Amino acid sequence: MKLVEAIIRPEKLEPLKDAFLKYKINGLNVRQVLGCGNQHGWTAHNRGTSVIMNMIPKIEIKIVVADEKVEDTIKVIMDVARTGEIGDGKIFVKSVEECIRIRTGERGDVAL
Amino acid sequence: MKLVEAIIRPEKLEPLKDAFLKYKINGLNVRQVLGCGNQHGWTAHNRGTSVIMNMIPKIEIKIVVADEKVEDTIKVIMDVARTGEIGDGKIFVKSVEECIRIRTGERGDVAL
Amino acid sequence: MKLVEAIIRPEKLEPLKDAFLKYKINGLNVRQVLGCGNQHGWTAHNRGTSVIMNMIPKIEIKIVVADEKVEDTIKVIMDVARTGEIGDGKIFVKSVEECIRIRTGERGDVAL
Amino acid sequence: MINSGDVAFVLICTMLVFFMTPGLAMFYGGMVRRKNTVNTLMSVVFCCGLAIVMWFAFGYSLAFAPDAGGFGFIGDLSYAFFNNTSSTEAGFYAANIPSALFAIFQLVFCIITPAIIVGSLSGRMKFPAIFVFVAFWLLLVYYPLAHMVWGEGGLILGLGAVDFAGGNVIHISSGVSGLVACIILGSRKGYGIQAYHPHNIPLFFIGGSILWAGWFAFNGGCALGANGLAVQAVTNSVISSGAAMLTWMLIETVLFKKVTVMGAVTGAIVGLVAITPAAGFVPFWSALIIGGLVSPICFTAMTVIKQKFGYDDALDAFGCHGIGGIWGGIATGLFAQTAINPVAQWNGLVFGDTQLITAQLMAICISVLYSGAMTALIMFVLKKVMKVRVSPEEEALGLDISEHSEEAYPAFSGIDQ
Amino acid sequence: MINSGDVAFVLICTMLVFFMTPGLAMFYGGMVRRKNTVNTLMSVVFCCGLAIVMWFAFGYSLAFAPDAGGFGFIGDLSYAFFNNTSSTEAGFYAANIPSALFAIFQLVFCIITPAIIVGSLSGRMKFPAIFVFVAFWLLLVYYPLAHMVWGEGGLILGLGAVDFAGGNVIHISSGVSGLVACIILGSRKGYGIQAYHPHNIPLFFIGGSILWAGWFAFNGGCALGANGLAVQAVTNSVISSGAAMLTWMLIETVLFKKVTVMGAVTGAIVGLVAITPAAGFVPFWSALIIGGLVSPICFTAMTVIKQKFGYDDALDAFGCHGIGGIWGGIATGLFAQTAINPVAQWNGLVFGDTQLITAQLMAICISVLYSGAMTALIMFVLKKVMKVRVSPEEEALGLDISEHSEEAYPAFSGIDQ
Amino acid sequence: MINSGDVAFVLICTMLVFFMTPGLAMFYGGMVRRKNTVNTLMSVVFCCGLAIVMWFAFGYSLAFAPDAGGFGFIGDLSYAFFNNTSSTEAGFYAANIPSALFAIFQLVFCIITPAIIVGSLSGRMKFPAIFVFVAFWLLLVYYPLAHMVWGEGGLILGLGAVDFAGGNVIHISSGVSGLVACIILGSRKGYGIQAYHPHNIPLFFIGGSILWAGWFAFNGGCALGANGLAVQAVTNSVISSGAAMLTWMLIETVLFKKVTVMGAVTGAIVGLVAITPAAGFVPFWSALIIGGLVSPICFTAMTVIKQKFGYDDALDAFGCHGIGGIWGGIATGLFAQTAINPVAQWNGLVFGDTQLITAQLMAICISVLYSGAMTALIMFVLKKVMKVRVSPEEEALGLDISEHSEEAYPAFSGIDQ
Ligand SMILES: Nc1ncnc2c1ncn2[C@@H]1O[C@H](COP(=O)(O)OP(=O)(O)O)[C@@H](O)[C@H]1O
Ligand SMILES: Nc1ncnc2c1ncn2[C@@H]1O[C@H](COP(=O)(O)OP(=O)(O)O)[C@@H](O)[C@H]1O
Ligand SMILES: Nc1ncnc2c1ncn2[C@@H]1O[C@H](COP(=O)(O)OP(=O)(O)O)[C@@H](O)[C@H]1O
Repeated sequence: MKLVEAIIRPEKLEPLKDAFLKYKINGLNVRQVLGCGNQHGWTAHNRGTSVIMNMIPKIEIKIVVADEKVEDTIKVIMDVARTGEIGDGKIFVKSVEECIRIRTGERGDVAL
Repeated sequence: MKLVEAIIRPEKLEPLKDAFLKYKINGLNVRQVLGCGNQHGWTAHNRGTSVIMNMIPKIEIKIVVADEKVEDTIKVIMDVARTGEIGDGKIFVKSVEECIRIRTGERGDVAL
Repeated sequence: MKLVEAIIRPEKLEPLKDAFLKYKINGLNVRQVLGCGNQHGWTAHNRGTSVIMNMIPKIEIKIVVADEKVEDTIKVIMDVARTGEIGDGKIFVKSVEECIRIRTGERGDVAL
Repeated sequence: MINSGDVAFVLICTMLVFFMTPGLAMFYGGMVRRKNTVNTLMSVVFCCGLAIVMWFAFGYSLAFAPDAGGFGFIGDLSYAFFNNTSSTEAGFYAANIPSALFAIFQLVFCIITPAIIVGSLSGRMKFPAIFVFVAFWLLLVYYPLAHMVWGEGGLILGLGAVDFAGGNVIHISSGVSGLVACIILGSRKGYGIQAYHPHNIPLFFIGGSILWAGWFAFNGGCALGANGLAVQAVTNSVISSGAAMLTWMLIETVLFKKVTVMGAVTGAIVGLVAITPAAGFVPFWSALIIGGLVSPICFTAMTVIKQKFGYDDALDAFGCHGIGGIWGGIATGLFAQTAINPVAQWNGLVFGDTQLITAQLMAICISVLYSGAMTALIMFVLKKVMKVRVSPEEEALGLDISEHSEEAYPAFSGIDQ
Repeated sequence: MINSGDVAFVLICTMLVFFMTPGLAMFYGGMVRRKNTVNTLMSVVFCCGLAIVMWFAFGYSLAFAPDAGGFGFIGDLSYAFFNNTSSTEAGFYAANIPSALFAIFQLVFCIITPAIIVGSLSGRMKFPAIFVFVAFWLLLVYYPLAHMVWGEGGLILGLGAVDFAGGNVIHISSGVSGLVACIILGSRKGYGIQAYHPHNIPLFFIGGSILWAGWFAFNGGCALGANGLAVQAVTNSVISSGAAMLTWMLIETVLFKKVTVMGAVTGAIVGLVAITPAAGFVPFWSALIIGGLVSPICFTAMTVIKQKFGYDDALDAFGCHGIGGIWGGIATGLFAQTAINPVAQWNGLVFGDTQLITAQLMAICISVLYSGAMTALIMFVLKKVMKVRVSPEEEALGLDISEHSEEAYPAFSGIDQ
Repeated sequence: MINSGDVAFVLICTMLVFFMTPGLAMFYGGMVRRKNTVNTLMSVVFCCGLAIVMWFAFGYSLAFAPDAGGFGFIGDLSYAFFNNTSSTEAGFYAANIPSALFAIFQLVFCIITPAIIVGSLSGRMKFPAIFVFVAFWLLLVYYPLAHMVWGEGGLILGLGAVDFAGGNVIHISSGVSGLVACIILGSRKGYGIQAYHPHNIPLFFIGGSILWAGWFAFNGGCALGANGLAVQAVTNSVISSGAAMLTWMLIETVLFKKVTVMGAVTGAIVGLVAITPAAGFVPFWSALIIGGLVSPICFTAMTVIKQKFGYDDALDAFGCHGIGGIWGGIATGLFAQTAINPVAQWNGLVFGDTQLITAQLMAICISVLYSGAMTALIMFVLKKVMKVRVSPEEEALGLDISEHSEEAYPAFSGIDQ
């Protein structure tokens, strides 16, 4: 089992959810994070003072999938979340040792 | 060392904290996430229009424990957080390579 | 590649960001979490009733770095975030199998 | 004679006092956990709808129409649907404003009273039960009490007791009812063990501010004209609220070395509660005393007494309004001066007369007993006929979703769905 | 004769009604997604600045100066820059208040009207386009319409139709304009498939409360004096809003078994919309009917009709104000009584006269057609000369950043930067 | 002669102006970082309690009682505890309202003035120090200045300078005191390097709206009656605020191609500041100029000047109130007309008289110097006797927890504990 963790632009969540639906990837969870990388934020104007928002709101998605679905999942994310501009985000893949469905106690890939 | 990461119903956090206290599991951190899985949310009524909240607020708990305590921790979570209804959530176990207590610089299991 | 995950005091984020800038660690993301450990919160007064805030707001930082930069990163965090008082937080190191830059599709260390 | 200055004043006061009920909703709403926010707003604000329609249909008549039967207990139905109520001619209660204006001015008081009670019941009562409770409470407690205290031929009026802007009818009745109802309803899950953190202090603050400013219209408007009495009432209210805020801050400083917004604003509010019955009867200097003392009194009630008896008066409707109102009623008996307002037949105790304080104590007792007993009755019957309390699961989940399928901040996370 | 009571009343009403426009901004702002909050606040509140300056420079004159040309369509420029407008002497429209007071009282109505339209256009229109739209809308729709309905020698006034506080000029015109503009603008991305969750119900609630309380000043103030008519108007407004809130709650209970804050407050608001044209003409009992029926009418419009035709009236400016205003105009034709207000030349239909209802229907038709046609014209020209709609990327990103580079809650996460 | 219209007007204005202080707390509270929210609310709102009690005890007397010693500097104690102040009889300052009403109307001005200063000190001053600072500031700056400008036999009054609603006493004094105090206090940590993002724009917006609407009562009420002067003042205030909002938006458009809510609302507020001293003296058309120019003036102060000198006027109390108030005082000297208000002994400069502008400049200088010097004195003494500034750790942690042990949104995360 792998955890696919993607940091994406907030406005890409909606299309991504739709894409996942099509590809039958249906378990995921998301949260808001602030991120910085190459993208240095946009300029806000605060009563005349220009200030840079240098941590930018991003969405972090976590999807745990069976090993064989990892590349598909990555592909879906790449297709939808890419704009080609700095700030598109990253995908990180980590290994997950065990998954348990609380409702039933099932373990392993069936629990996803 | 393992990271036990559980996605649970928000209303289960309070009883879970009490249970952990009893079992002397005292280091943890939590945050709010939105999740979707088999549970498709509840219906809200918005000036007459029914809309489905299809991402549901959940709580994500992270607990890093020594290897031998993993099963106990899972058990506590299963006992408290299970309602038997769809939406109870998942537990994921991942391996952690190192843990450092910032205050003292201690490493390994003693730092937990 | 490793993920360095640090739980720190909220007021330490600003100095830490500055420190990272100096050390040219420039990709990271942060979020707010509530944590408990040895520190049991501070006392709030609520219309005369003293209540303990026993989950305390903390900031969780995630930085994915190449293997050889892990110790440097830890050092920077330790230097900046330590106050010596209970509640300074923890650093967890986990292994990351793959990293992909969404914008370009690059993989591995270059994508960081 | 109807005159435009008085009409302007009472009309505007009506608007400002009306605004207090949503203000109370915010005040309460900010203090509850996030998951009960919508339920709290709703439980307060629906009173606007219900109390208006009931008042128009029969409530006003039961409270202010000529006495039915001569017991001084309830009015007859001659004013139902605002019959014999005119927007151009004066009525029995005030010669200088039209009777319809008197009717809607009294209405805004009737709206906020049951809304106060809701604070005691927060976080565990089913919304339909609250709805039915308020309907019957208005019918069985508010209208009779208003008639007894203010109505033509009313019982308590006959005692010689005075109540300028509703200490008995509004604050004591709602506070005591809140206490009784919350005991019968039972505590929230985990009460006494857990901390209930407020979720939004600025929202609480906005509500508290609306209450504070609106209260000047509340007390001032009860002069039913833009006259010296109104000035007296507003001035007293200003002084009392300021003094009470300072003493609350003093208590917090002494006990905790820190002052809180929640404390300071609560102080101002109890200062206003206390001055309510007294505002148009007492001299300025006494407002300083009334306000200065109400904070320690209410603080004690909300900490020591509540803890000791273990009832779960969630947002302190009893601690603020019940206790503060009783102190205000007593203070009126201490400091009232017939020279300020000849409606008071005797001076207060500090000026040597004992009749007024006796009458005040009797009026308070009647109010406490009557509203307490009737509330108990309503709650017991309600428990028999409908589900009054949410299930433990619903309580844990939060009443916003369980009772209203509506969250307070659905898209606040910035995550669109 | 100018008298201080009337001046006091109208001045204070001016202040309270002015407060309604920011209130509307909050009402709307709470209902949108977090990423469009600032844009929504801004789109409403800039109307204060623009409408004030335009009104002072020429708007007041075009609306209320003596008829230019005698067609009853627009005023001349004799009141431009408040010429011939005095803070001490009465003018043509009211003998009891100074003409400058009349001018600013009318101004606050002129401010809120375009602000209402913005609710239909939420979440997709470029801010500069909104700015230009409002400027031309005031010029081409509001001033002429105000002149026709209220101005000296106005066309619609000549029909014998009545409109107490702006059913035609304010609610129908803004609602219909919102509908037409939102159709021409096109729907938000994903409309019909996606749910648009509000981001802050307490903010919506604060705004709704300000509207509710302010509306009493809105309708009452239109009596232009602290007199019986003002009392009549306020009393009717109270009753209608209460009744409408209850029936909206009833609908929700029947359909969903749950009531929501958003529903209950919306109910109160449409109750106020409906009573607006009628407030100073109808008897109290009819307010119960007017308010009681407006909720099912508007509810149907906002669900069945909107869904059927598929237009994206985002925050229901048409559903609330357009439909509610039309119902109010008709209801005035049904229930008005000359005995209450002799400005109405005939009684309403339920009292046997047919002339008034005919005049009302004609007035409504003129308002609908005129404002609809002019809005379409403005929008079409605007589309030719400037970018009216944001790009899909900007829409997805949110208009706060794309149009204003300003977030609503930049540091709310508690993470300092 | 006391008349109900004037009493109604001034009483209601008192209530609305009182509401401005909590409004200011929200305005400021929304602009600070989340971790300083409670501290900001508290630092503003405690002024209500403290200023009320001090005013009642001796402040009113020092400001408005007959001159003590004949220097025109301070009043005597004959009005202490509202002695010789009646709720039914008129006093020296107004023949048409009771003296107690005059006293509480003046009080609400005295409440908001120190609260404005707090904006300059945000985020780094210990709360006990703020408390003591405000107490002494009222005693040493406000009461004397009010006496000099408005009091019977006051010094500045004697110069022939005019100040309709408090340009000198309120805005200049608070703005300059803010500047001086913030320089002595020192900048916030990281000032100049770091961005301080506001945490809640809607809260800022709610506060700004309350200020805007309340300001009409602020300026209008200073006519002390519902008369032509009140109408003049309110009309001017409306025009000036609208114009200033538009020019601020223009500046932002030119410089950044985007307009912000924070900018637009700030524009309206400085427009109100500028018109404050002028409102009852100048013709309508000049309000357009006064408001239109104040935005570029204050904008420059808040960007160029502040940056150049590097002082940390956190929420721009000096930039808005100090600078805006000075411009308003000068503008009064330019545009005042004796025909509008005979209290002005000469016309303004644009009408050819030079005496008024000279007097205005002198009055401004005295206000600036006096309040600046006294504030410096208070701050220096304070620094000697108590801890004035929080430690760097406390500053980083946030003053909500360090000073009040109270968070603004403890349970907002939805995570119950
Ligand atoms: N090394 C990293 N560790 C953790 N998160 C990162 C890292 N690098 C980037 N991110 C996250 O990815 C987001 C996008 O990265 P950025 O460098 O701005 O864009 P791009 O990858 O397109 O160059 C950042 O805002 C941050 O949240
Ligand atoms: N594959 C997954 N990856 C990440 N999170 C998941 C996954 N599947 C489920 N979740 C999380 O668990 C929650 C509960 O899952 P759900 O399928 O609704 O319930 P159940 O496990 O009882 O069938 C979801 O809301 C989501 O947050
Ligand atoms: N075992 C653990 N798993 C996950 N998070 C932990 C764990 N132990 C501590 N933490 C996090 O670290 C924070 C600081 O820990 P604490 O024990 O209070 O301080 P210290 O490490 O200085 O003794 C906690 O608030 C919590 O968020």
